[in-house]
Amino acid sequence: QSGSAGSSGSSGSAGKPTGKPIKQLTIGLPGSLSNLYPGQEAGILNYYVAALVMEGLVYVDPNGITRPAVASSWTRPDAQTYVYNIRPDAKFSDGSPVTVDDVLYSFQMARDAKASPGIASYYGAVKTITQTGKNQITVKLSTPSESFEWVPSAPGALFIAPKAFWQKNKGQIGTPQALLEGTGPYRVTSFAPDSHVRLEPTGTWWGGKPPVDAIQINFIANDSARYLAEKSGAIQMSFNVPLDAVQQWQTLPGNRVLSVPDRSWAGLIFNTKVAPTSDVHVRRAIAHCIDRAAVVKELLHGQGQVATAMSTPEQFAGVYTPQQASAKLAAIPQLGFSLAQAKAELAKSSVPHGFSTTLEYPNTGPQLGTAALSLAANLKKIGITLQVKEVTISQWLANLSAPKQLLRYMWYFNTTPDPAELVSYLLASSPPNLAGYVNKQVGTLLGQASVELDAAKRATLIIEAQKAAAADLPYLPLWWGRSLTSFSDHVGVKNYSSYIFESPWASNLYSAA
Amino acid sequence: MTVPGATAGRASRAAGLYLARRVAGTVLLLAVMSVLIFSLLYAEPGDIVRNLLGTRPVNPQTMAQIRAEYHLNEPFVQQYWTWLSGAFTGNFGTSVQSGQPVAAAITSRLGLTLELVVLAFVLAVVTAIPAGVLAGVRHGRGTDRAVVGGAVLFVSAPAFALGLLMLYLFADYLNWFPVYGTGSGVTGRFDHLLLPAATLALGLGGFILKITRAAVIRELDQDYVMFARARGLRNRRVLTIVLRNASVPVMTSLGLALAYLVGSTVLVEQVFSLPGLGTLLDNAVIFKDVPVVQALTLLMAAAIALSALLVDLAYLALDPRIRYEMTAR
Amino acid sequence: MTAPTALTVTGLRVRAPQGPIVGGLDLQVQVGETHAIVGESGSGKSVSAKAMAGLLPPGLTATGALTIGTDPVPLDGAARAWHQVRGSRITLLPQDPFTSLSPRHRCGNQIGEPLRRLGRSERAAAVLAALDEVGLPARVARQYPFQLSGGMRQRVAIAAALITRPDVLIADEATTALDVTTQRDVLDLLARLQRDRQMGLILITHDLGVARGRADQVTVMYAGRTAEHGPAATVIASPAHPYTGRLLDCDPPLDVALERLPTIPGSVPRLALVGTSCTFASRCDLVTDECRTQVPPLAEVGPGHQAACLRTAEFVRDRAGPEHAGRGAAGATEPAQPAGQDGSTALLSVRDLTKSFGGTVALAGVDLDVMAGESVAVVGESGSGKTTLARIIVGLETASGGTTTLAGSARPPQIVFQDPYSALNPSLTVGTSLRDALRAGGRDRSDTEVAALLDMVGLPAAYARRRPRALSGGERQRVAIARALAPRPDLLVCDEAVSSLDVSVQAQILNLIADLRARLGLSVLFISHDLAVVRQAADRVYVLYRGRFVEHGDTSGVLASPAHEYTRLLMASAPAAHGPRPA
Amino acid sequence: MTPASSIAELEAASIAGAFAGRRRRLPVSVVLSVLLLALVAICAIAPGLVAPHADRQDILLGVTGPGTAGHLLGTDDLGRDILQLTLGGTRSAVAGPLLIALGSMLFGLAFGTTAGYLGGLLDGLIARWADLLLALPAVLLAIVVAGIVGGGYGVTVAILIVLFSPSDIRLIRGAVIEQKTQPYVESAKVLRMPAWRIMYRQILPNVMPVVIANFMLNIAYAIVAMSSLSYLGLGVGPGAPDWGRQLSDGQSILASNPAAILAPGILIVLTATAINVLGDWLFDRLNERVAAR
Ligand SMILES: Nc1ncnc2c1ncn2[C@@H]1O[C@H](COP(=O)(O)OP(=O)(O)OP(=O)(O)O)[C@@H](O)[C@H]1O
Ligand SMILES: Nc1ncnc2c1ncn2[C@@H]1O[C@H](COP(=O)(O)OP(=O)(O)OP(=O)(O)O)[C@@H](O)[C@H]1O
Ligand SMILES: [Mg+2]
Ligand SMILES: [Mg+2]
Repeated sequence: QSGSAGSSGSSGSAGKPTGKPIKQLTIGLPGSLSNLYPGQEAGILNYYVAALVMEGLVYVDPNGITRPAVASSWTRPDAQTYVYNIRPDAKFSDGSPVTVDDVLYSFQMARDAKASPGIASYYGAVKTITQTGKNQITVKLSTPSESFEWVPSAPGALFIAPKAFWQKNKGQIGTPQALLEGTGPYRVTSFAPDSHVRLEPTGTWWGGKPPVDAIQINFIANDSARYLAEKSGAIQMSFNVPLDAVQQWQTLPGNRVLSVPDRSWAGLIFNTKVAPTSDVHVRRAIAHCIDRAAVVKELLHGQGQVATAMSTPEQFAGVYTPQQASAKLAAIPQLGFSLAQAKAELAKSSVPHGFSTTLEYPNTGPQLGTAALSLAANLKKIGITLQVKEVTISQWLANLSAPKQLLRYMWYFNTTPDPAELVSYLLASSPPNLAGYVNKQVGTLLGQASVELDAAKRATLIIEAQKAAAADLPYLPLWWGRSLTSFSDHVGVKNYSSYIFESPWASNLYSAA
Repeated sequence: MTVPGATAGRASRAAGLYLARRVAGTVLLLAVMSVLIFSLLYAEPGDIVRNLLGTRPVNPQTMAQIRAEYHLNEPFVQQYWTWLSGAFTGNFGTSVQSGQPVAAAITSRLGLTLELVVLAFVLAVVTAIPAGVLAGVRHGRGTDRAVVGGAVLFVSAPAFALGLLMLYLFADYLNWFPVYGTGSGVTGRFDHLLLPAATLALGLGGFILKITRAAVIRELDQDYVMFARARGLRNRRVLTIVLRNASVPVMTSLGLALAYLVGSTVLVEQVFSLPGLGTLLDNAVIFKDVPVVQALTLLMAAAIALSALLVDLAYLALDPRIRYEMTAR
Repeated sequence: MTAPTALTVTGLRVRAPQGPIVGGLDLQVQVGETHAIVGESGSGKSVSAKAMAGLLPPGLTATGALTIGTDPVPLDGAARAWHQVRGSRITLLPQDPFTSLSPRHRCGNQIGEPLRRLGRSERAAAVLAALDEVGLPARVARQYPFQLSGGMRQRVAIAAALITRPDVLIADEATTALDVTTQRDVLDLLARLQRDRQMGLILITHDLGVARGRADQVTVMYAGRTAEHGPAATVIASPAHPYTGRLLDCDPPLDVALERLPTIPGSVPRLALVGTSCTFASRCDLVTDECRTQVPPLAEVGPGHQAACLRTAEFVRDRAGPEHAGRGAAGATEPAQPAGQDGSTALLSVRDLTKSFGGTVALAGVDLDVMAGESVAVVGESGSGKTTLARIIVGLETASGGTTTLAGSARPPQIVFQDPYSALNPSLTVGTSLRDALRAGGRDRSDTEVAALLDMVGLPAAYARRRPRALSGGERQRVAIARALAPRPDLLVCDEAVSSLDVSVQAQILNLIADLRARLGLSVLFISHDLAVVRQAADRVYVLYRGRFVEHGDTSGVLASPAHEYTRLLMASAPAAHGPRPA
Repeated sequence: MTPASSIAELEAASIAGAFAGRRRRLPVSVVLSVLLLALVAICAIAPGLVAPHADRQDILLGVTGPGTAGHLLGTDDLGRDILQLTLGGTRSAVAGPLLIALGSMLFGLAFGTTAGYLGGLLDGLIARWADLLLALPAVLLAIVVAGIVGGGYGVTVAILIVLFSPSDIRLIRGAVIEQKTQPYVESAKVLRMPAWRIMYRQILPNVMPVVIANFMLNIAYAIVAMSSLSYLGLGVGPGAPDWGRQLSDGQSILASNPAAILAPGILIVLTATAINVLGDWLFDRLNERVAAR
């Protein structure tokens, strides 16, 4: 399994760099954006666009390492304190310099649930944010939180804009009436919701001039149309190539599809509070019924990795390489595909003759649906009737936090490089987690991890916590996903990795021939 | 049998009364619909807060703040009232998903959908009515069968399937049209909208054609046609007389056309990735974006009601009997 | 006749895919002459007329030779050829003024339509002249057909038909849909125009009275063939074909009430099923084997008088004999007054009945009595309120004012309507319809009761299994009467119950009603616009005019010496097959 | 009035067989439609017979193109045989539309008949209600409602019944009003038959031809509407064999197996066309019959 950046199954590779800038890059985006500000609409694609225009104090480099952005440097004097120095040469796209006031106000806006409903909850642990020097800001937390490191970044939850701009366009940021304003390499020159965004370089970015002169991002909701557009050469790059169409895209001449782990996790949530899934044998029986390797190979067309845990291998950046992380995570006990064992487990359970239940999946994740159907086909053989139901994303989300069902899907995109991001969400018992699972030992390990400053020790604690929980099987990890991006052979890309689109990624592109 | 010669004043008063009644009916219809949609959205699972936050862990304070922002903790009647009083002052609220004022979100997409629908309508009318007349005149012969066969086929094909076929055939295989986008400038726009409009027009044209043909056949069977021919009128003159009489049922079908177009445009905009009202509605429904869904359905229903009204007015112009009956009342 | 020929047709045959419809029609119309084609429904009159104008519906084909003036016109000619002929040489005026004009065009435009070549003002002038010619005011040009009465519409149609100045006009039952008085006006108009323009007029009618009063020549058609042809007066005074004779006999006289009307048993066959035989063979008293094996040729029986009958001689002899000559005298006796009519017990009494529909007053206060066992008629022109009165009496309409009282013990009255085709439920068998009626009347609904009802109206019990579709108009009307009799009513209201039947069938039904009255002591309220029918069917008559009774009394008395002007007008308008020909 | 009793014509009707005048050969299109619909009916009634393995999946097989051994039309991404899946999908593709047409017909019969016959306030209410529903964009509303409620086969069918019913109500109401003034109905009234008997025994059989023809056309429209909603993910649940579902699922594997989308697509169009052809023909025939009497 390749965990690192790289292309997979591509039919060709980009030509040699020409050294010239790319005049115009037209990109096809699936689905559509109705607002460009991730604080309002927090979709993964919104982040991709915003990453070119706005920045936080820090950013995540292609290797997953946190680096200074609008901040020139930052320190963490203790577990509950972060200190940032603002870069003196940082300028907004209109040429005005970034002031501490702007940053503080941007923080304030990010924490405001009305202005930024999509991201405000990241600031739950923050006690104060104050100016502590001419160009210095200090954040104090109420509890130690390792994961705060990524919060003041653009892929996280801070988008720095001029204070005047915030005040002028309160609640409207990101709409066509109030396009984004930031310190990034590009500014938005036009935006029509559901149609397109056009970006042009600002010339004021501290990182220099980016290699692409104009970026036109078109929203092409229909996958067939997007495919035909790529085929006709109307677009040169395309995000999120649909998994089941990957072969089709790969065989397009003059085109290549690059695949990279996207730090997403798909898994099943067992309701441990309600019978019969409160019975571990039932959970184990179900786990034995899914052939995860086959699902990844056939249903995901190999574009994924069988998940052995909740942390994705890419989130141990700086401690382990993804390969090392995969190996460590593989040590967590797993239940293999075996209908015989499944039958045996079920026989030991309170419902030896099976039962019936439903599993909902969001209409935006068809691969979840096919995997569920495959699971259902196997469950049927041991006497469990699983009805697979497709629901709208909003209904799925609603049912996710209001559990009635025995079995639910979780489909989570980690936004930070923190290995504990999903683990603490799913395993911490306060507030109650989605499985209703309580385990003291797991709680203790997670508690230690949250105050551990040493990254390596922390990583070990997080893996230990998952090991401890694995025996009880409150969640069944299915796969770690990959995202596929299609590039014309005239567009080259450097440093291609899991994190690339969360930084000002256009600076990694080059013109190829 | 003689009908009183209606004076102009009486006629216009009757027409005014009629219009007032129709408008009142339409307003009532819209009110009922808004309550219906609002209560549906209210009652169904799916939570705006959740939609905004995605799968991330929810912080209770944030949740409460957002709920308050969108008046979600108020009782149904109050929520509806908030919406209604806003709507009366022309404020349809802001989209939950985009934060954009609903009016702006709609107006920015209205143009495209309007162009698409109008183009489709024109295409359908200019092809289907002559074809329907031709089939009616050639009733029972080869031409008739071929034309009707085509119409039935188009009526039977779901718009999205037709759209996909068109996309692969004309945009990809033959490379005559662009595969996506909205184009700029008049010709660019036309180039981009022709394929989706044609998709819509085929299905719609099928309906119009069938009705035109039936109307023409029925009229051709009337005594007055025989009498006109008996007086030596040429076929073309006879046909113009027939067409005037056949126009009433055809008008009815055109009135229903908008309802058809509004429904199908949702599908066709999806297939051709057009950022029109259909796409907006589909997204808003999925996202449970109440203000947008409300405003859009009402807008579309109002448009349809308006077209029904126009059709009724057209009846008055086309059918003297209805005109006199109305003023006689 | 030395006048030039306007139209000649010889050997006209029309075929449908299923077989022949018209089997050889010969016709010669002189300039300035009126030629009537008479025949019962389905005899092929309309089809022949359409064939002569090149207007046959698709599927029908015509053969034969047609000459208009001196120019031969190919009957199966192309559409283009006909365009030279239609309008300018020959025009067909259809029957129903309610459908023959386009409902959504102004009358002026419709009339002027063939004059497209003329300028606007010239055309307008021509239209006004045409309207004036048919006696309509100029404003009609700006009106729509629905704003006009039936008579006015037919005048508009005539104006439209004649604006191209055709040499020959075929009027296919052009007055049948109109009221008697209007009918006379329109016929007068046609006669005047024909005289003025010296055109040939072919008058198609099923009414021998019209033929007698209006035509110079008459052709009697039967089942698609010519039965008899000759000068109108001759044919009607001394018919040479048994069918013509029987048809004349069936037509009820206006001056006397016959005890029993003569009828022709059986019904008209389809030409396709007749084969080589006389079409009338199945219904003829004089039929011989010879009649059944050959098609009788048209043979000269007098000057310009031909008949297609092998037995003409016998027929003419019989008719001249004493047996037939007594027809008028024998019938002159008034029908015996049925029992129970002593003038004391009013079964139904209507007092000061009024009815208005919105603004229109249909009934403006009428008083009417029907004694037990009596037959009372209400006559009046179209729109006078006859139907409204009938509907109120049977409870289909509620009166605006006044009372209708039924004698204490009487069962609710029942009604028989005009159109036999819609009178019966087309999806139920006759038996089922009758059973439903018996059940509704609270009576035993056994098969024997149904059979008894059918028997009462002279139909075999086997008809119970038939659907209305398989019955003739006369038979349907019989079933309708049987159904009305199911709850044993004391009063039967007949709203124009015989008006849409052919004379021969009409006679059968009138006889049936008379029989039922005698057998059941039934009272009948007879609504009609046909005075001759009233003469036969009613003891007393009320004359309704604009919602009021203007006259009433014994039928014989009222008709012999009408007191009211309107009654006199009605009498004068009635086209009579018998009696003196109007000037 | 003309003496309408064309006895000869009637005789022809009884002697030479009913509709002798119209005994044409069946149009080829109608014959083909009937044959196709018969096949569709077999597939719908006995899916187990024609497609016993419609839901057998073999994910290890993956998508294969047409002509693979044992899979004439190839497989979909779950390794299901497209031919079997398509045949097996017939039932849900036609059962829903059938239910919709039937449901809206029943609505029409219940409300249209009473409204038309009884008239008055009830008629006013029902007619306005039908007008109200008719003024709504049906497909759009179905999308909104099904989208909000969450789709599902039953829900979609129910919504479409409600949205289809006003046109049936109006049609039947109109036909009943037309029949109501017919002498045979008035005779029944004069005979003092109860209203329900008049409505359902006397009038109904005579409006049935129009109703049945309209029922056919409704099925065709419903097939198209259902598949459109399925395309938006609002129809039948995932995994179940269904043409509309196959169309939306099959789009993504178009390149690897075009049959996955072509087979159900063609069947939808063909079935709807066949029903339309049959419905149109029936409509003409029944109208002719009505005109002929
Ligand atoms: N288009 C047609 N196809 C087949 N048969 C037809 C057609 N038109 C008329 N007929 C038949 O031709 C015969 C003569 O019809 P026609 O209309 O000429 O009768 P008519 O004498 O005018 O009767 P009426 O007095 O009722 O008008 C009838 O039996 C009729 O059924
Ligand atoms: N349902 C109705 N609504 C409005 N006006 C009506 C209605 N029925 C009859 N009338 C009007 O009432 C008057 C009398 O009509 P009615 O039918 O009683 O006449 P009639 O003597 O039977 O005529 P006809 O000989 O033509 O049958 C007419 O002016 C008619 O237009
Ligand atoms: Mg005729
Ligand atoms: Mg009347």
